[in-house]
Amino acid sequence: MQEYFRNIWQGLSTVLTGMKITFKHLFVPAVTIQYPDVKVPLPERVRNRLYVNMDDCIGCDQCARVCPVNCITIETVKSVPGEDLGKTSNGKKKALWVTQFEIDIAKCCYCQLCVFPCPTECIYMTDVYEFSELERENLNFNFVTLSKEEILQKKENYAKLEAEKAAQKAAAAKPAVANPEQKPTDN
Amino acid sequence: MLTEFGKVFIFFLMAIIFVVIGVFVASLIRANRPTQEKYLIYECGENALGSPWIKFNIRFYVVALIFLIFDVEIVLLVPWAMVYQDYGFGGFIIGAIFLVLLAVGMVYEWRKGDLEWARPYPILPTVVKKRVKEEIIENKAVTNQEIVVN
Amino acid sequence: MIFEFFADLLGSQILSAIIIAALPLVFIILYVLLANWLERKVSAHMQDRLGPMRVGWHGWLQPIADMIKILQKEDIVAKDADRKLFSAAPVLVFVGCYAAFAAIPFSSAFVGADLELGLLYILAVSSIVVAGILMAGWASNNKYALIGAVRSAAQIISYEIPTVFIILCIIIVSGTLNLTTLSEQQSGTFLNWYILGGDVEGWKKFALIPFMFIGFIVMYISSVAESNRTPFDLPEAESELVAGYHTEYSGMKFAMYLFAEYANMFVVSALVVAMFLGGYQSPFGYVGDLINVPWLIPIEQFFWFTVKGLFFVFVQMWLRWTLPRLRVDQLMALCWKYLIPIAFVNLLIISFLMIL
Amino acid sequence: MNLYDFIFYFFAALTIVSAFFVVTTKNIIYAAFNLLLTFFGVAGIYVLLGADFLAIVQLIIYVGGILILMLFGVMLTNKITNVQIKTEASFVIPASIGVGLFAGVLIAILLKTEWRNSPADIPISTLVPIGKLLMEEWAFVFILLGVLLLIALIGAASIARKE
Amino acid sequence: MKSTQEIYNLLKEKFQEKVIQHLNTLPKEEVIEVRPESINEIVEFLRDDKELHFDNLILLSGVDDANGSKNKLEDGTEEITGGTLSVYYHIESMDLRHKLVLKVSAPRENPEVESIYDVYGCANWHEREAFDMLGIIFKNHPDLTRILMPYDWEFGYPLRKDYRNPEFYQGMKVPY
Amino acid sequence: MALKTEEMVLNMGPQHPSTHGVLRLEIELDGEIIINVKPHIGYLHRCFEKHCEAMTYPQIIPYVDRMDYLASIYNEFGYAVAVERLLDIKVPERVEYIRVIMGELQRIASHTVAIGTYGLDIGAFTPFLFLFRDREKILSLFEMTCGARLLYNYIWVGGVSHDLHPNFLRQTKEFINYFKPIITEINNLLTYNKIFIERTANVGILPLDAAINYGITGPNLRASGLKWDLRRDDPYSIYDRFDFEIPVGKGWMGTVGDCWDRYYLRILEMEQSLKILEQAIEQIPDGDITSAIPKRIKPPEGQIYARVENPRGELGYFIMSKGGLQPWRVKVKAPSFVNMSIFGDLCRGHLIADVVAILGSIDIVLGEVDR
Amino acid sequence: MMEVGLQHFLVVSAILFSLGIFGVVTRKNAVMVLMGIELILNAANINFIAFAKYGNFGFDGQLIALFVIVLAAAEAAIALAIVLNIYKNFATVNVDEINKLKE
Amino acid sequence: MGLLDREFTEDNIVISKVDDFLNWGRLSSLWQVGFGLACCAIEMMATSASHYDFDRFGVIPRPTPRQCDVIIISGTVTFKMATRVKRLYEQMPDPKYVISMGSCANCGGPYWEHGYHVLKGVDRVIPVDVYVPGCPPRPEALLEGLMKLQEKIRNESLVKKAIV
Ligand code: SF4
Ligand code: SF4
Ligand code: SF4
Repeated sequence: MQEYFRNIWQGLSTVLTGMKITFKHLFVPAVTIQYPDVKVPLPERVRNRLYVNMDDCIGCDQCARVCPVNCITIETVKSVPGEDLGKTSNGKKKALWVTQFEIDIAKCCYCQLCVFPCPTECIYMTDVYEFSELERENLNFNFVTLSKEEILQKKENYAKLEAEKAAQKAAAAKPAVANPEQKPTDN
Repeated sequence: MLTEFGKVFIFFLMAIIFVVIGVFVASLIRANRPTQEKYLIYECGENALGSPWIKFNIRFYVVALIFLIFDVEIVLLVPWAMVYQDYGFGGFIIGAIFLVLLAVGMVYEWRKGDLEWARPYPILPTVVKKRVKEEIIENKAVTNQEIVVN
Repeated sequence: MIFEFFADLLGSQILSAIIIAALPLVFIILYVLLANWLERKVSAHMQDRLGPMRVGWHGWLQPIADMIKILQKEDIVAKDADRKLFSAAPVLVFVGCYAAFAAIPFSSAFVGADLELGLLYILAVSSIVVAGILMAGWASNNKYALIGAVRSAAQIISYEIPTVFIILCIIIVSGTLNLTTLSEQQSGTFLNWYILGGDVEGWKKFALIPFMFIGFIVMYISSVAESNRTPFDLPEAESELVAGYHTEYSGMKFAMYLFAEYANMFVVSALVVAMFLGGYQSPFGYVGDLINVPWLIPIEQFFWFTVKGLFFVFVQMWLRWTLPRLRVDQLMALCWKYLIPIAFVNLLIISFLMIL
Repeated sequence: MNLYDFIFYFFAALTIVSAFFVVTTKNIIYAAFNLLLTFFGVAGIYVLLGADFLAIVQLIIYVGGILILMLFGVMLTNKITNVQIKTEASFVIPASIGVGLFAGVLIAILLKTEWRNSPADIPISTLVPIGKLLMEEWAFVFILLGVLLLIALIGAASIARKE
Repeated sequence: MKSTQEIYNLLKEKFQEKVIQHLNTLPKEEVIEVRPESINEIVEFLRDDKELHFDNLILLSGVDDANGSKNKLEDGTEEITGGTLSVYYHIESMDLRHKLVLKVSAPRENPEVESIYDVYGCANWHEREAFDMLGIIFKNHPDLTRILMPYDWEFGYPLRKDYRNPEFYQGMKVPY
Repeated sequence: MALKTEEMVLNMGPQHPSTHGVLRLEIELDGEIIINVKPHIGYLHRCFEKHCEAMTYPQIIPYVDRMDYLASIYNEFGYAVAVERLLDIKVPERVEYIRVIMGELQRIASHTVAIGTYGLDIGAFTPFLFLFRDREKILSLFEMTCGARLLYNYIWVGGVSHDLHPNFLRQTKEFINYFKPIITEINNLLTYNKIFIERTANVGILPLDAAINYGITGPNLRASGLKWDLRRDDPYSIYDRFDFEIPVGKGWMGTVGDCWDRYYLRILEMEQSLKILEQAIEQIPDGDITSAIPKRIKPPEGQIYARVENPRGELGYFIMSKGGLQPWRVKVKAPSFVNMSIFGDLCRGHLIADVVAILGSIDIVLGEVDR
Repeated sequence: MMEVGLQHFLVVSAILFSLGIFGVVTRKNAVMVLMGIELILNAANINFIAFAKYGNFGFDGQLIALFVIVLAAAEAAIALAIVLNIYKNFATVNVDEINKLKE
Repeated sequence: MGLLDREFTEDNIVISKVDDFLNWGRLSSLWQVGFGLACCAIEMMATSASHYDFDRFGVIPRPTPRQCDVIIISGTVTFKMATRVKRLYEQMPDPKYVISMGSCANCGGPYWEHGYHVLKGVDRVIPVDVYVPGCPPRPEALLEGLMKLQEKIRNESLVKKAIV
């Protein structure tokens, strides 16, 4: 019997306690961030869309190799002697034309692993997160600054150089040196 | 002269008309793109396992039964409640006898456990091949003390 | 009375009755839209959120947008479902809820049908809802729906008993079943409300207060249970039975359940208000009386009734967003082992008090 | 035809048609839901006869109680799992002939008889007179009904519970 | 607290040739290798012995040793024949605080290991997983079905080193 | 015995509001009583172990994150501990402290989700949102440190990727002070609510011997009454330096090892985590965080099993190396997987509604169950 | 058509009564038989009330109808309980089969 | 045949007004299937929680797909799950929309290469309307994706686009 009334009492009192709390919260200002109108400043280390500063990229392929997802595709062509590719901002000399630099953002897992090994710090994560798309193809970002013709031309240039070299080598009857830079793309 | 129940009748008609109109208007607008899977019974994305039309726990039946009897008694009590005060103590006694009879039935059901819903009878998980003898290990010793509920 | 007014105006009682019957419909629609919005806002603010914000000022257009969307939604009747009953069930459920509005006195001038047996009538039509719910569950041919429906039926009928006991208490004290009369008896200030013993004279009034209060609590709990709201919303408990008996319903038919649910919330609140809290009476007296403008009084009464009704609707929302839900056996135990005995004893005591 | 008649015919038709479906339909659930309509129609007829309390009692007890009980009963007792819940009927033809004859005779007698056809005045509230009757002339029956219901409750529950 | 060596000696004494060897040359973890068909007895002994009292199976992991002969197929993938699949059992005693690693190896073509689901409750799912991933068959297991992969996955055991992806599964393309 | 009702098989999931993700439960019912529950898992099997065999050691870390996505830091922590043991690396003091701070923050964050969703399962919506609101604060701490909200790739083998943000310690302290009253509020709102107690006490009782036999770990084991916490019993990192208590279930509202105990234990654990955090913040030294990060991770041939106390229990990594850049085999002892395996037994004889209560109380993360 | 009077109600009642009998006679399912019985009782009630109104018998007719309803409820409760019990024992609610099974 | 299934060949002011009206209704009341798959689901929950509050846009989770308008595929779709996802999508009443949230749902994400049990992109089984990149996408990103979807709905029309 005592149990019976205690149950009733406990039931009522705990319900009232709960109601008191929720009622109090009715007047606590909401914590909601009204997103499209208000945007909270993101901390500086925030990891969102990748960006590659192609001016600085030396095409060393480090980032692609370290990426666990393999979503970076880099293809480079050696420059022919006499071409000036400029320097990176930290003073390294560029020696390769980057003819393909694609990051399939749709695959990327935003792990930031590719950022650390880059010798020129040209690949980095930005705070852009609003880039949803209606088509998936649009999520494959291409960072190459060269135009299509230029790429073709660079390739031709290099092929010519190769041919010349090969001819020279054949002439010198030396064993051909494998091109270390020509990495097969893996997807 | 429209009686009050006539108005009620119109209320009923009104409600039916509202639903019918609502569904009808919607049928003018709504899309209708049938596919095969759409017309399967929803079961969390799985194929339905067996038919749902099964027989139910007898508790439901007993509840309905007790309810019915109570309902009837209450219906009989309504006229009593309207007039008993005119009959003084005697009126009260008649109703009280009736109520007590009701209470007797209630207590009987309670005692017999018909008011209990299907209660869980948990079967505790056990060790598959139990060790022969269970030792109390120091580490497992737990003191039992009440916590204070604030 | 509005009925006579329209009858005189139009010269036809039937037309007048139709208008009278249509007015609550308008009221329901407006109220459902408001309650829907309110529910979302109240829940949001209780949870430190904002709730709908993007359509209209603080999202007040949200329920309207919902309605427009629901109008466009496809209406799916599963292949294995029972077509006829599946379509009939929302009608029954809505009719059951709506018919109850007929007896609710919104103000002294506006009662749909001034039934002598108003209180019992509301109970009677709510049993149609039970049949409708069972029908919905059955016709859906879906396990969740069926279990939800059967549970719901068992729950509603169980909780009807304490409700009726408390109604009996009120009958004994007031001597009427007519909701309008009931409201009239509680006129004057809030001291005359039945929760404070009503207009009974002398010491009896004070003796009645605690029991009326208990009656009020029991009545409110069971009416919340009858409208299937948390903490008693197991028939549609999301976490186990998906959406209960309306799992398979989509589009407009689902909207009917939505309407019915909100309408039901108001009906039970109105019932509680009419029985215990003075019905449409103002707690303090009327401005109309003060400045001697008699036609203002019914409007004020309507205002008070709506405010009180909405307050209890709000309390239902408040409860919903505060409490966890009960399990089915506990729900039944609460009804049969707590509410019914309490209501029963309450009835005995009150009936005894009244003949003294 | 005035309104009263019209409503009467409406309810009469509702009652009879749905009752007809109750006894003829194969599907027991349909029968149950048709029964709902029958009860409803009968309640309407009660109202027309000025018995508003009884009409409401009809709704409360028949629709809210007995019908639900029957639905639960149906759900409990039928092997619904595999077969459609159909119930067969037997002796349909002899039964319909017999019942038809019976009904014909009954109705003929009814129509032939000169009934005293003057409606009594029914007060607005039927509840108080009924209550008065209950407390005066039928008080004993009232208590007896209490006992009966108690027995029904105990009996039904224990039968249902029995092994 | 007992070291693996001590336990090994105990076991060797009790189970004789059912215990194969004590591998303690590799760094980090010492392993006792036992016969696959008697693992359940040994584990049960380890659990019920008062001195040892290994009451908790931490982990049961199947490993593809890939120590058979490898032959290249035309499409560049490898196929392995012969060699063994192993199962590692990490068990510990929660009150005596010692751990032990057991190992059984079974031939790749017919990898049958005795089930220990009745000794440790959690072994049930672990064994199902090992079956699912590596195709190790646990004898006497009550319900040895796929657990992670779909029940109708019929393209082999994905964690084997020579697993090849199918082209389609139920009409859905599997490779990227 | 009442009328025998036919058995019905009810399906819960994979899309179901309360299965905490993509779990499918096949529930055999007798009326409303459960005869048997058969969990079907694997709807989120993401081939973690296969990926490990194809990745180098640092590349695995992002995948490790994605296992138990509610406690990513702890997954990394465990992995880092395992690989470090394999390589015999000693990490700098500061790194250890950072890891502990992060780990305990993560534990709180994870428990808030567990408690919140448990409230949701029982039907209380509001505590869930309150707790998510506070979890957001923890996430912003993480975001400030490493830039990600959920999957961090923060703890590396031999170190951590970034040093703490200068404001981090101050904000963490603020958070601790902020969070303490919240726990009381949640207790008043949910924990001591009569309905909640009725729903959870004496439900899903897990006796201690069965718990040990089934290898249950973490709060679930402790709720059954065994004081077993790897932070104490098999110390890793620097947990032996802190002073904290290990709460065990005492059957406060019902029987030892029921749902309420499991739930309440998480609340107590959050309090203890706050205590550890306070101490760690006091003690954290300055220093370098990158010195021990190896350039190339190529462990010798061998195998290791290392384990940590994840918010859900014992998270262990069995790493087998054959001397390459990639591990030969990585097998994870996922606490949720093990805890899940007793679920079917736990449910027997309960009502349908209790399935939800029990499932919520053992707090699984499907990403970890299926890996 | 003549004005609706007592006869109309009696005719409705008679038809309902016949239908009830038809149901009771033809149906095999015990629950259906019960439904038939309910129809019969309803028909009787209509009579009672109709006579109460047109026969000037006062309210006794209504009161008796009330009693009939009450008894019908009790009857339904008991009958369904028996049906359930039979079902438990014979696993059928078919009246004929039960007859057969009893032997 | 409902209005929505009809296609008008010519544009006029009435149709475009009706269009706007209906589109407005649809876009401001997108009810979502209460359904999460993996890590992204946690961010989805965070989006509906107090800080970001999906409800502001009228998005509320409904337990059954029968009453939903948008399904947010939040996380890795495995082969075992793919058929279920498809069925869930199918069981939603038209008009319905799909948001693919996170790398995994977009194209298999980090599991695209070795994931023998991961469906490489949910668009292989159901038509996706908006791809939200991220792993997991920030709640804001999901909101932005939702707004993009709303934009898309706003531009829907009953007028049959002339084939240019
Ligand atoms: S962030 Fe990670 S997944 Fe994305 S490109 Fe960089 S390394 Fe690859
Ligand atoms: S690591 Fe940096 S420099 Fe090298 S390829 Fe990548 S982006 Fe270019
Ligand atoms: S996209 Fe990333 S966060 Fe989302 S489910 Fe896939 S792995 Fe998890």
